[in-house]
Amino acid sequence: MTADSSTFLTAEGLRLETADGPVLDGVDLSLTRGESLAVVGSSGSGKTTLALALLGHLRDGIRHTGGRVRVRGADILPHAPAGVRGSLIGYVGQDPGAALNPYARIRTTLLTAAGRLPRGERDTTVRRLLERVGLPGDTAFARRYPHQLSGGQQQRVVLAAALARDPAVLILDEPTTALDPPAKAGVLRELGALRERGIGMVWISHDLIAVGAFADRVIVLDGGRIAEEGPARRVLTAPRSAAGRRLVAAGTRSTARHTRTPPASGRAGAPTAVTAPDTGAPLHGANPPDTAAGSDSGKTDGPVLRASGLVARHGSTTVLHGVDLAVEDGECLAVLGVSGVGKSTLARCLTGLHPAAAGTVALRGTPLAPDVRGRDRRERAAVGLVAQNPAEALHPRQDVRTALVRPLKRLCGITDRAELDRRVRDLLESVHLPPGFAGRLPGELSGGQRQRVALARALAARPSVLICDEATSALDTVAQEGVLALLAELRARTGLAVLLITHDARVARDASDRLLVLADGRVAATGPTPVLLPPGDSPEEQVTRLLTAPAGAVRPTPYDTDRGASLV
Amino acid sequence: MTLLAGPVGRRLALRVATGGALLAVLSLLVFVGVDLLPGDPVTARLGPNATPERVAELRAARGLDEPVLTRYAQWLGGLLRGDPGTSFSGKPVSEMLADRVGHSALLAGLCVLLLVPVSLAAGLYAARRPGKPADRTVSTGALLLVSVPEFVIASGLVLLFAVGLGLLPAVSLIPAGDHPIRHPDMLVMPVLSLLLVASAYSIRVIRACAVSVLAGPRVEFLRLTGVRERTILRTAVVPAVLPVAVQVWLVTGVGLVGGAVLVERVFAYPGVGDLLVTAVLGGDLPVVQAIVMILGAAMLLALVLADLAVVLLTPRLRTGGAV
Amino acid sequence: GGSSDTPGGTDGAASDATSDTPVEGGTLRAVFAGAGASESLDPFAGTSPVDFVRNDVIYDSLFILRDGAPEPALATDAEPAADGMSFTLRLREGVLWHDGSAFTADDVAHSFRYMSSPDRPLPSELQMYFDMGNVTVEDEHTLTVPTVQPIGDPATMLASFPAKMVRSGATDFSTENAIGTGPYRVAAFEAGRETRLTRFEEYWGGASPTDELVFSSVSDPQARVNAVRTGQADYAGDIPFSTAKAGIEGSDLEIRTAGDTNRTGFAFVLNANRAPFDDPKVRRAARLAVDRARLVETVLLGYGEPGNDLFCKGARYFSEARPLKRDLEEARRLVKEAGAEGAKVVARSAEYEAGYNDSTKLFVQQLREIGLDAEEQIVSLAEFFDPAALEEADSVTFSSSPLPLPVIYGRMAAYPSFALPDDEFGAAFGEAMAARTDAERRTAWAKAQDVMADRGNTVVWGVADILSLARTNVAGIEVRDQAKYPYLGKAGLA
Amino acid sequence: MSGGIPTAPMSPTAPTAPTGGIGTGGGSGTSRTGPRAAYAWWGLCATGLLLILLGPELAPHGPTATPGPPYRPPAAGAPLGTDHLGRDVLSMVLHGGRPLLLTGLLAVGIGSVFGASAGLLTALAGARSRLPRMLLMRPLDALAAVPPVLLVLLILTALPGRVGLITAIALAGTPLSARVAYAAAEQVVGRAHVEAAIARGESRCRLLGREVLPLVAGALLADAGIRFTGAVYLVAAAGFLGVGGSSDADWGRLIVEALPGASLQPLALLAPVLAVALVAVTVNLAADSAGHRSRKVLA
Ligand SMILES: Nc1ncnc2c1ncn2[C@@H]1O[C@H](COP(=O)(O)OP(=O)(O)OP(=O)(O)O)[C@@H](O)[C@H]1O
Ligand SMILES: Nc1ncnc2c1ncn2[C@@H]1O[C@H](COP(=O)(O)OP(=O)(O)OP(=O)(O)O)[C@@H](O)[C@H]1O
Ligand SMILES: [Mg+2]
Ligand SMILES: [Mg+2]
Repeated sequence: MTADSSTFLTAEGLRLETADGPVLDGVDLSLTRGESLAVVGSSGSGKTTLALALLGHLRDGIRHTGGRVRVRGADILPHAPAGVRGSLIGYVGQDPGAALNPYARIRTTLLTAAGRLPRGERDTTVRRLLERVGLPGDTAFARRYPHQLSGGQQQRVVLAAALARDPAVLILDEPTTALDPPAKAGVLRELGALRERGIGMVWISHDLIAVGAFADRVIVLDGGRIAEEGPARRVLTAPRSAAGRRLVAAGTRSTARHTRTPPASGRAGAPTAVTAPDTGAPLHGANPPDTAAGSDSGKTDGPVLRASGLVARHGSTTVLHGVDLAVEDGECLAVLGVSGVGKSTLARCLTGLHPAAAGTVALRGTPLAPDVRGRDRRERAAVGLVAQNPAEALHPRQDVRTALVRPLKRLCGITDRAELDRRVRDLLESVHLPPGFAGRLPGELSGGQRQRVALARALAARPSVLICDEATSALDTVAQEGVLALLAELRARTGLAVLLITHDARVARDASDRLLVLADGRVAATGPTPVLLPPGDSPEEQVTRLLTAPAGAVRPTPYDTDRGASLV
Repeated sequence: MTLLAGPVGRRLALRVATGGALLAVLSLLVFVGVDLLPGDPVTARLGPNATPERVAELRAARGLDEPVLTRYAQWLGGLLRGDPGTSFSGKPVSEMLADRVGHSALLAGLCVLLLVPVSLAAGLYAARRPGKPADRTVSTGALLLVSVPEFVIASGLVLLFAVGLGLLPAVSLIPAGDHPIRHPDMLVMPVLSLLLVASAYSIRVIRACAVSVLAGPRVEFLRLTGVRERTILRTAVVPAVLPVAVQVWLVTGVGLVGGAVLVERVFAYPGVGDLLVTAVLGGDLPVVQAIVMILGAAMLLALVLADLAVVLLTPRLRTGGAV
Repeated sequence: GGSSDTPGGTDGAASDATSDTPVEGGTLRAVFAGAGASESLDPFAGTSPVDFVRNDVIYDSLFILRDGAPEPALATDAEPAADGMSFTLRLREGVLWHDGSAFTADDVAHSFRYMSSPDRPLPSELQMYFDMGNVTVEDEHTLTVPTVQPIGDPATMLASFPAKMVRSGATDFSTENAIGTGPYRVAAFEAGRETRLTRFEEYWGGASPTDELVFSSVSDPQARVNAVRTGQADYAGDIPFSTAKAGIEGSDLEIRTAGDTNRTGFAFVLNANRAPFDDPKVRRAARLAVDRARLVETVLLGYGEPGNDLFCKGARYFSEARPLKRDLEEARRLVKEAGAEGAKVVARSAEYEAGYNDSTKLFVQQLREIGLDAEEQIVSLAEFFDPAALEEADSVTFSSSPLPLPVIYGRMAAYPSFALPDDEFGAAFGEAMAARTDAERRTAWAKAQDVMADRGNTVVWGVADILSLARTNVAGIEVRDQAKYPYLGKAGLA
Repeated sequence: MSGGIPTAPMSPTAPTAPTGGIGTGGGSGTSRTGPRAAYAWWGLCATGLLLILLGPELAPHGPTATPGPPYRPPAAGAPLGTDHLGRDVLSMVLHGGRPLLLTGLLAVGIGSVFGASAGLLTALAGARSRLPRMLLMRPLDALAAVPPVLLVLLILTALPGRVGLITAIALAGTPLSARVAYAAAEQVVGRAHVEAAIARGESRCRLLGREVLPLVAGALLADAGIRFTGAVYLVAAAGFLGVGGSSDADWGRLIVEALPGASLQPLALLAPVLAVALVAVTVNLAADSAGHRSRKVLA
């Protein structure tokens, strides 16, 4: 593929290898000015590696063994000349939480990205940039530090920083994963405007719908090779490669609804699990579950996890003002809310990582200590959390095996080496990772792989309730489908209750039994998913409507009342 | 944002309060501890010139045969009234310490003033090239400097600059009635000797912290977004290094106030370190007790400041965020 | 004229007293070891060289020592009563204080009371001999001083101990109130740093040549050397042997010695009150065992000579005897004879002066060679003179300048662990103290020192030079009582 | 790291041996010294260590023997000359290494372990619990407020000998170690993986040792490494003050004692100074390379 005169960015026969083999193999790519190119592919297919290579950067452990990357005809591998990054090519990384400088206020981060500015223009620049990504432009917000932002806010700040210098090309690595639908729509609008202004884009995304609306051309990566390339419309409707077909199929198919098993009293995972045939069940197989979820002690009526009147503060600002919720065995409750509303905080309150200022959390009716340190082993094991930020959630110096073994040892008391190895293998398999990954460090994993490791870790202790804070955001459609299927299976088989925090309307609609909408730190609405998000309509629009509806517009449904629980 | 009203203010108030309590504990420890030191102040003072009867007489006269707690109470009372007692030489301790503490603080202050930029520059310079010859040179150089004792360095400086080149005075003979600050030529070599020795620790710690920050994802990201290296150092690396570095600087600085004994000796600089050792050697307990209390209070203050600095310099702590 | 005209015994070192006489005017800057912040203008408080040197030129004594003999200063005469239990002190007339008032007997009575007051940190040792609180003033220039034991030669005692005269009523010795009768008055003083002194024109002994004396306290010997070397000072007292040995380049600098009558005697004092040194044989064995030549070569770097086990070489009535020859054979025999083979010997030392610890280490090795189980006990200065510990020690390292014999033997007698329990010695010592004529004193001291030489408990292995570094034009420096604290009242630049 | 994990052959990217982890570590600019260089380096260290430990056996003269006149320049019998007492400088240097190294390493090791644990524990407890702060850091503050010289004096009085010396040096170093550890850990403890470990109920030991320590090891090792030289001179100071504990031939003592005669016999000063410097550089660089693995990730 030869570049014509308008070609801005090219990769020719790019080959990058790790000690274990190639990550990218013979990748050719070119981008003309103002063009929008989407890169899709399953998790671990080399998208982030490619994006970094286009910036002239190789992660540690990755070697450049062939081909070249050029910007305006000049080689940028192995060393990018000064002035390429930032001003010519802007970058939005996959993991904003790990990228923002914790010592710099938002304002400083943006001004640093914007380069030299006259003193008088700085305030207006900061405000303009923040507003462009849908964040409040007031000074108070600009003076915040990254840790004072929610995941979605962080991501938008990173985006704002990339826009600051009006680069010729933007490289976006999953820029909207942490955004709620309205925010996402806003960002996409902003990006669309940029495109109008002739700014080229390389866009890495799992979100095929957004890709379809946005990209001129799509490249499908598979195992480090280009599986197919073509106009967006054609690739997304009639993919020719197997990889493309898989992705598109998973992305457009409405995930099979995994309704919860009837909440018959006394029904629980335990008998099912114990009596389950020892065959294909990778997770809760031969071993009788050794946590509260499986024991018969707690098999009483009522929700497995209930929170009432939760109040949570960050410093002096109150984020949650009295939240009530309940999840039942085998149920999946999706929590929706705009970015920054307090979903992560709620998750942390439930797990005891952020002790609530008021209110109680009860596990099967037994109140839990607000601080996780005050909970006993059973209680800790019973509530699992997949944190929002997979990069930070894994210890950078511990390999995957250690990450998985620890909860097994600590919370399940397994010490036998062979048994541990077997469980680790099973866990990896259940999240669709090859067993060989056990020896890897987090730095050697792709974003989606990290997220799956984090999920596997949370599942290791066989919790009764699993809280997933955006646990599928970094996953491609195929992997996402796999994970949701796994959760569904666990729910059905072991009675696992799932609290699914997500921005992905489709996931919320297809995977959950019930919805809970947070607004202004309170529960704005709750009810069965089919009621709140009836099938048919575009789920995105429905969620947007839900989130932007005035508080109280959505009433609790009979479903709640008939359970005798007043949830609002 | 008024810092003092927020979490920082609360922390500070608490810290100052515990600092005061610690000072009280320290005073007891110091008084009793120093009292238990071997040797008898009276015989140490009288040397071989005194007969045992005179020693006994003198002990009684100085109240040394009273129980230690009684003497502690008296001493503490005096201290609170601003009177740290009388030296065994007969001079009021306050008079003996008056200038010397300031002189030593001046030396230490100047040293820290230079230490901050020097150690930051050298530490960051080395950290940006980990494992490269430049890093090895800085590290090894710093290590060599720290492993040569300060009096050897000081003597070397004297040989070079005073005896050899005649550029600077060999000895800090500060005229009576003058403050050392009026004689900068006499401060150069003492400060330089202290700096050479003290900087190694800061350089090494700063380098170690900076290396890890520079290798982290945040710096990688900043680099990818085209932020200049200088800006990265300023906005991401230095702030991450500062909380640790401030500890080292403050503690080193206060340590130098009483710990620069040998440098003070070599230059005959009228500081408190020399006085401390002389007093320890001579068994002049009231002086030892007073100096240790002053240095202790200074150190506790420095530690409070260092703690405060960590809070102020770590946004997560400053804003009172979650753990 | 100076006392120490004898040329220094060591090659390459000039004598302190040069033939040049200082010229009128100028400033003489001298550095001495100081005591830091505890230095004081109180003439009875100071303990460091710079205190002694400074206070020597601000204040005067009643008598001074010259060649070991008392010489009248503020007093003209001290005449003992017939029973020796008091003496009459006659004062010089026409002496003025720095503030212009006249010096009288009241000043002396006050000075005596003040220096011996029990509240003082260092009450004067003179009260071991004189009843200083009960002085009677006979008239303006005459006093009667009672004594506590018969004293035949009060003038020597008054000259030997620091007994400076201060003004009647003086108790505060701040810069403004430090008023003496000496050749210099205080212009500025900062403890541990510097004293500036200006000439007192009405000095009774004739005004001094130099306009201004500047004394600086510098504890580190090498720093003192550096100060002179780089021109910050003209004279540095008490410099290390190693500096002298290495030599100092520069044509206008010279290393001086205080002369061989002003050397410091280095010794090990054996504890004659406990085994094994309670046996005269073992004491003698130790004296035979000590390798004087080696110690002089190593510890003194050759700046000095072997000692004959008697203190105060150079003092009046000192017995010149040949040092014992090293004889290990004989020493071992004596040890065996005394049944002290393998006896434990603890040699206590602290670096009270340079060379204490080194000499102790060598001594211990030498004692081991004659079959004693010797070991050094090196402690801190503060512990060194702890009486209980001293009584437990078998040997204590010690040194003395050539003090008058009554002083040194009086001191040793007062310290149980230093005293020699020997009747013959005790009797001779008492005689010497009470003797009223020179001849009597001479015989009594000879007797006492014979006992010491025969079965004494001091192993004075060497006498060490006292070195100073001076610009060649520094002149008029005198030694009065101790060479480490020279008298600079007549010094100046030639 | 990954030893004993069954690695399925189907794995497309099978993990390599632990060296792979090290090799890929080290940040963007870290040197990639090959294993050969590393072995050579460790070999050199080991040889040096052996030499120091065997020194007293190799020395031609005993530590108290005075075979020559003082300050003799190098000659056939004494290749480095003699010192102020006429002792053979070479022998003294050989004798002085072992006690010093053992005292120094032990004292620094104890002090750093203690200090670092205190600092890390406190950081881990965070703002939630004041207890560790009160029980660990505040007493250490009080300890820091006592000048090291006095501390050495006091402890050696109560506990004479080498044990006292080691205790004193360890205690003198602990407060700053604790603070450095605390300040470094303070930047790390908020990370999600530490929270996850807390939520799992990991023991404190494990939290400290596995979750936090590897991320702050660089600073801690730099701290401990430098502290070692401090220990050398604290030993010397103890000797200078006349309190026991140090042996005759500690390098620090040798240096202090050689200074006055440095112009007569510079080798008596230079030899121990060089020895200290060599050991200090080696110890520190060894600490660096030990910390190499862990310091690449902190932020
Ligand atoms: N440490 C903190 N200090 C102050 N404010 C904070 C802190 N952490 C979070 N916040 C604020 O609290 C609010 C809730 O944050 P939280 O992370 O719970 O949001 P979220 O609903 O998870 O958002 P997202 O969907 O973007 O992840 C946000 O407005 C955020 O800015
Ligand atoms: N530093 C590294 N060392 C070794 N292997 C690595 C390293 N970085 C990435 N890999 C591997 O290379 C492959 C591609 O990773 P990359 O991050 O490019 O994937 P990705 O397509 O961005 O996936 P995701 O959608 O999950 O983010 C993955 O299998 C990953 O495990
Ligand atoms: Mg990726
Ligand atoms: Mg969140």
